[in-house]
Amino acid sequence: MSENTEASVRAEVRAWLEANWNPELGLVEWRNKLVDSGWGVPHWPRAWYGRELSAGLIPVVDEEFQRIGAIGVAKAGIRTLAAATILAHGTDLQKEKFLRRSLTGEDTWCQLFSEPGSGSDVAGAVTRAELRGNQWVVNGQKVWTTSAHHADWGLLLARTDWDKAKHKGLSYFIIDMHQPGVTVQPLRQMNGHASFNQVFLTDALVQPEFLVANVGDGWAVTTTTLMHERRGADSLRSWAMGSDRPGRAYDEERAEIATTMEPYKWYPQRAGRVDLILPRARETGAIDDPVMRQEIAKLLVLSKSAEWTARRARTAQEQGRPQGPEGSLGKLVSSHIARAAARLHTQMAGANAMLTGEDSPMGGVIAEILVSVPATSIAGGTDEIQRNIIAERVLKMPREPSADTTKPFRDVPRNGVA
Amino acid sequence: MSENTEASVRAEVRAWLEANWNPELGLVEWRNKLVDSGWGVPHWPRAWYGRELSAGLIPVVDEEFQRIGAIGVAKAGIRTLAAATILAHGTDLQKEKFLRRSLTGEDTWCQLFSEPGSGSDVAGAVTRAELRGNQWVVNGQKVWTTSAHHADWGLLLARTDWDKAKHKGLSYFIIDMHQPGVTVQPLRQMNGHASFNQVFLTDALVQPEFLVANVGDGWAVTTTTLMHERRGADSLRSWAMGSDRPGRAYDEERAEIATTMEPYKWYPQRAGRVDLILPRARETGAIDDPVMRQEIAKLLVLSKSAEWTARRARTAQEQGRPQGPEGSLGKLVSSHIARAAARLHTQMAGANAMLTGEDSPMGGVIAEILVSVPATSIAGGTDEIQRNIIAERVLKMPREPSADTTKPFRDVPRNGVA
Amino acid sequence: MKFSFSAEQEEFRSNLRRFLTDRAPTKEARRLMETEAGWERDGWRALNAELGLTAVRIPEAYGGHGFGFGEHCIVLEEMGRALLCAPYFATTVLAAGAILNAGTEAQKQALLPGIASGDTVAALASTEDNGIWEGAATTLTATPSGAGYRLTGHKSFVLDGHTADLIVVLARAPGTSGETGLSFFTVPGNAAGLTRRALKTMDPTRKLARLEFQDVEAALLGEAGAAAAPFRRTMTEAAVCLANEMVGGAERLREDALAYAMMRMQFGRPIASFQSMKHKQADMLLEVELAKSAAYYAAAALDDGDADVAAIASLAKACASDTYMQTAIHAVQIHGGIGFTWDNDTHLWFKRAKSSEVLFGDASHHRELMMRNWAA
Amino acid sequence: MKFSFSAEQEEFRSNLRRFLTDRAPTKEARRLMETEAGWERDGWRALNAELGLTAVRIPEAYGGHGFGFGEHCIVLEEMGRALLCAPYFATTVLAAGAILNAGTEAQKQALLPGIASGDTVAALASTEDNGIWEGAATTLTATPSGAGYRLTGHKSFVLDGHTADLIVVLARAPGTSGETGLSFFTVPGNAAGLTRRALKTMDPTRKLARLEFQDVEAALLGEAGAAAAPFRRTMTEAAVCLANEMVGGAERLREDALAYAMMRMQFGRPIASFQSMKHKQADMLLEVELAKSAAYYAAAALDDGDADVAAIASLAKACASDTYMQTAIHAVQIHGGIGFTWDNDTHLWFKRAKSSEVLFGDASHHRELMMRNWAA
Repeated sequence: MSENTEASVRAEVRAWLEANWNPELGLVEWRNKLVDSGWGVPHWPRAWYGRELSAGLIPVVDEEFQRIGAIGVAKAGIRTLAAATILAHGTDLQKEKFLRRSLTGEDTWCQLFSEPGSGSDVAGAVTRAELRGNQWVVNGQKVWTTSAHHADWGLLLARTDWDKAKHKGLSYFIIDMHQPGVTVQPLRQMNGHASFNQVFLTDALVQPEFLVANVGDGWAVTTTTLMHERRGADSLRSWAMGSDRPGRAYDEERAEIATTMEPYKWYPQRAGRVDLILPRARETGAIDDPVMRQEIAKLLVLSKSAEWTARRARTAQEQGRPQGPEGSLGKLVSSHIARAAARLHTQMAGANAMLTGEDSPMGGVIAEILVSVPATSIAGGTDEIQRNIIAERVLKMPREPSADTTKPFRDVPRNGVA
Repeated sequence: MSENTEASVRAEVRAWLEANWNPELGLVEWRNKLVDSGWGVPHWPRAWYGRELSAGLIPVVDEEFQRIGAIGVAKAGIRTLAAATILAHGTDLQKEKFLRRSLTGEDTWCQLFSEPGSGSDVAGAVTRAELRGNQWVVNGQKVWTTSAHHADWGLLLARTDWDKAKHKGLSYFIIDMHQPGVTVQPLRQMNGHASFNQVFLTDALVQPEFLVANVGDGWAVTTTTLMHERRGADSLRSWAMGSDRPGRAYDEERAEIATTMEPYKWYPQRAGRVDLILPRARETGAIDDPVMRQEIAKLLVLSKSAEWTARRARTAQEQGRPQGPEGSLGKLVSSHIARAAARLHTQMAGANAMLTGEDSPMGGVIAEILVSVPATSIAGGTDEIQRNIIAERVLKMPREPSADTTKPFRDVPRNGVA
Repeated sequence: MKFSFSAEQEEFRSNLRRFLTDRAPTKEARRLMETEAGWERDGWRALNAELGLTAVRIPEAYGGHGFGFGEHCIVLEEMGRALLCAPYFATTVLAAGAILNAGTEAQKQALLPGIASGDTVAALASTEDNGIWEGAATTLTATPSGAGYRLTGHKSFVLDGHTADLIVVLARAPGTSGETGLSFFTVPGNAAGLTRRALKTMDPTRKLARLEFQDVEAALLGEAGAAAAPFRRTMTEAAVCLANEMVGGAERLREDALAYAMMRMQFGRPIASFQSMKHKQADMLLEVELAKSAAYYAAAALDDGDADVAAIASLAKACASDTYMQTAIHAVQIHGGIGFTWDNDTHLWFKRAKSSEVLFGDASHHRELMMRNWAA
Repeated sequence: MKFSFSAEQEEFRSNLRRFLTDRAPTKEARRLMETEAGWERDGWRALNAELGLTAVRIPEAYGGHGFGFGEHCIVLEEMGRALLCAPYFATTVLAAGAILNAGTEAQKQALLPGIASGDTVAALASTEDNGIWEGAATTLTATPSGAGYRLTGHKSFVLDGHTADLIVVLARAPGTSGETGLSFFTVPGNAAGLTRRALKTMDPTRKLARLEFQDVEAALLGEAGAAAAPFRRTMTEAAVCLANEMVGGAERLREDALAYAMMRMQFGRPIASFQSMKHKQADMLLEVELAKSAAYYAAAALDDGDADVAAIASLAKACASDTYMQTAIHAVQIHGGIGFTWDNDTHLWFKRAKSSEVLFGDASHHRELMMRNWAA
């Protein structure tokens, strides 16, 4: 509400936290209090666990939580996207059923968008949902699904009308992952990890009340989820860090984070571990090689200027000024940084770059970098897609003539049925 | 003819040359003898100054000319393309009028294809030719025309039908450059040279008998010229070298070459002068700098492997085996080489790279490299066009959906009338 | 350290941009670059009378506005963007910088107001024929004579050295070597025994001169034998300021190339609709934005007195060198044949990119400097 | 020097390719790479029984076919293309190479026929934990004892060293240093005092071992103290042969990525119809063709006894290192998410590219070697 001031909000939340925060509470018990108080998601509507606080005042609340060390609502994993999407598009019944348990962390979620045939092209989904009797019957395959193996619910994008155009024939569902029609298989990657799953849907069932928005609105709802995912990507690091303080609530939060972060344990290597470049250079003596010094410097120029570019973007946002182009570039430059770092780690390792595991530098960390970095320029939108986005959205360059958005989707050439 | 053998041809041409070659003849006088003998263009039809000799035997003839030092027919400049095009598509009248004088070098030619609005896209020409009475009246502007200022005749591509599709509405003419309707202006480049001309055509006239092939066949004829141009590009160096022997014919040939080569005098700099890299590295001490050594080595790897790739292609051709992809790559790699060389020349020159002319290294040669190299990746088909060609012709990748080849040309969005 | 531009700074920038768009179109640059001087007093006076640009970073105590490098670099970025032909960099960054870093209070009082008002055009003569940008390479000698000194030797690559009213000279005491024995001196442009020759520059918008000193009378600037540190500081400031000038030019090239691609039709479509063009433009945007961030951050680091500023300055210059040149190469390529012609403006920035690339040391040089600070 | 393949060579290549397509599909590579040995005697025997590949470059006098590097490199290129899991490189290029370059007539008579027939699998143990590929870095010592010698020390990064029947070892006389005092020795794989351990390799199709020598009895190969030159020659040959193996793999990656792009549909069109994909494929073709030319030329240079061969070999290896890795990076990228999965074959070549990049020295190392030959 507009009459809120920074001072009034700070006083109010501080008072409430001092009265209620107790690290010895169970995590769910505490979060239920938090949800009831409205301080868990203060920017949310009052009707749904919030206080309609303006964005500018949220940092104040966060500061007070940090000051006292209070744990917030569950942010780890897909549940935040689920909550945000349901809040935006869900029915009261869906909000009733899912919002609180997502905020308390009792429910875990996964995202069922990507398919083998539609990687860059999410809207090209061919997973089929048909209304039989009063139930939706779903058949198809999804991939790149993180944590599907311990998700209770899935955010499902499926095609419900093949005569409509690509983006018009999609619908969005909440699907119960604990049912016979849903089979989850780990998907092994070239670096040996299996962070993702394939999900096979065979006559899987969805209750009609779990359709989100209307039939045919699937793409609009999906973009909401994806928008929150993009925003969240940056903050991933922040919520990935649990506190090391003692207390039951902290213990339970650490466990929650451990589970959620498990698939991501190689992500630092995926990014190239720029932090290891100078230490390794000193360790290997590369630091004294003029040629290597140049290569190291090139990488530092890239990573520092990227860091400062991100900071420019943040500062602009904080000052409420329109974000310039610098905001859209982070993903693309991170690919350059990761590749350059991998090249350097290889050169510094020399013959040891042929080894892995205990036989190799840093017990396999360097080796893991070399076989993980290729994911950076693919996951979450390939470099090519990023360049298209920058060209079209930032530089306003013309889109390519579309080959698939106008005609009925059943007539669109696609994998398998080209 | 097939009964010719290497031995018989060698004997015949040698005998004829020994009987007729005389360096004290006038160049034109000698070339007229040559044309009459059929040894000037032995692969041409007997009806037109040739001997219908098979391609495999041409090298034998060339060897004999070199052995005795005899001068061949005029090859310098556009005249070779003119002759080849007229031979392929011209009427007997046109062959009669132009072939001999092109071979003797009496007529000089220029190519009027490119226009300000159609650089990469030659078939997009908008120069207009209309039949008024029994004359073609031409209006429009051409650019990148080499040696137009001393050309007698021009090979002109003009649009004669605006209701036909892009490639169907073009016609090909031979235009007299010595007429009031033709104005030639030099086109200055960023390196200060003016190797090309702009040609303004204002109610310029073409006799109906100088239409090549039929109205609407312009594109087919143009591709013939361009094909010979591509082939000729490699041999440019060979005919650019005159002999240093004494004799009137040699003197006149040297003069002819000097005139024709004048616009090309900066071309060695355009290519980056890789030959100067090691000498300059020694001169500047860069040779002892490990960082520069790496950069120099990278360039040498590139230029050597490019040289060997070209040699692979030639060897394959000589052995009459189908040329592999290696044949189409020379132009593209030459851009990489030129850019890398320019970068190195800059680094080696240090502060001196800011200077030009007498004040700068090698009396301006290095400076000229730096401001000439950008032409390499543009002239004769940009790098982008080369990549399209390699992808579509060599790798057989699908063309992009065309935006301009099907509809009437007058409806095609184009510069000025977008 | 937080860095971004305040509303006031943004307004200053847009006023400046409007002014330069009116007063310094490339038509004007093309006219001035053909002159040996490369600039004209009248235009220079207008520049300072109306916007007081020469005064920006000079403290109020010496007749300036007392702004920081943040504002000074905005001016330089906009000048690099407009390709302004004026002795601004030589006067306000190099000469004024040396005076501020080395001069005594009295000398600042004496010399800076003239610069602030725009009456004095000044230059810094430090580099010699060897083209080395480090003080230790100085060979020009200063011999005490009476109250003052006499300079003998030469300087080269002196930015606007042939037209400056006041020249700050880096010289060494006879018999000294390395960074010891270095001192700054001031000499009037028309001093007896000083011969000035304009060098033929590849970038006609950036004039350089070679100066011959034959026993030239000179006044000591600052402390005798103590110029090494202030000179290094001045070079650090110069690297940051040049980096900002460069990103201004790079962004202009990028924007012009984009505008051209948007309107140029080939094969019945704007070439901006071809994916390879879109990706190239995206890459150009990325490179230019990174270089801008580095340049802005370095300017902020100077104002904040960041201990790391030397390394950050070299980072910014290295980044700007590679980016400006790469952007210029792309820009010519995107313009195609037109971009290689004299009448198209692209080559003006291409040549400025080339001269900026090596001025004060190229990217490899600054990467090595950076590593000396960070890898040690 | 003219170089290109004769009709016979082309036919040899296509027969070999057909054979390897049948016998060595990636399914087989995936099976063998999970084993510690990395290969199997039966498959190896078949390879040699049917095509006599181990005999290709061994002179007829020693039971071989007496072909040159031209043919040998065709075999290696095809094996690199097929990702064949076999101790072929270690046996025919390294061990046989060392024996041919250093061995006495009697030793060649004794050792080479077994290699030619495929009965003897051999390895060359030269590099040690320091990972330096130069003989001068050798620390393993050979002490005379009776008629023979005894070896003490270690070797590492030994290609197929844990499975070889015969091991050629580079060692030095006690108290010597640099390239003096180096000798080759032969040791049976099961020699007493020799401990062999398979190393965990990032590229599971290229097996390496670490060998511990505890007073191991060894026979001198060639002249005592004179191994420096033949070892250098062997490394030159190895660089050329590896470069050819690498371009085989690079071309396979390029072709597979192209085939995938042609059939993969996104946004209603094959991704091969997107211009950025077309340009990337064109660039990949260019790079691979250049690397092939360098590799082929280097093989021809070996056969021609070109005086420049060391520099040319380093050029070819440097070119292949950069190209193979770059092609592998593009290939994964083109396959998108699929390309990052274990079940897709791309990563098998990606890892081979990575191990090949540094085996015998990376691109910078070989560029420097090249310059030592050419810049001197």
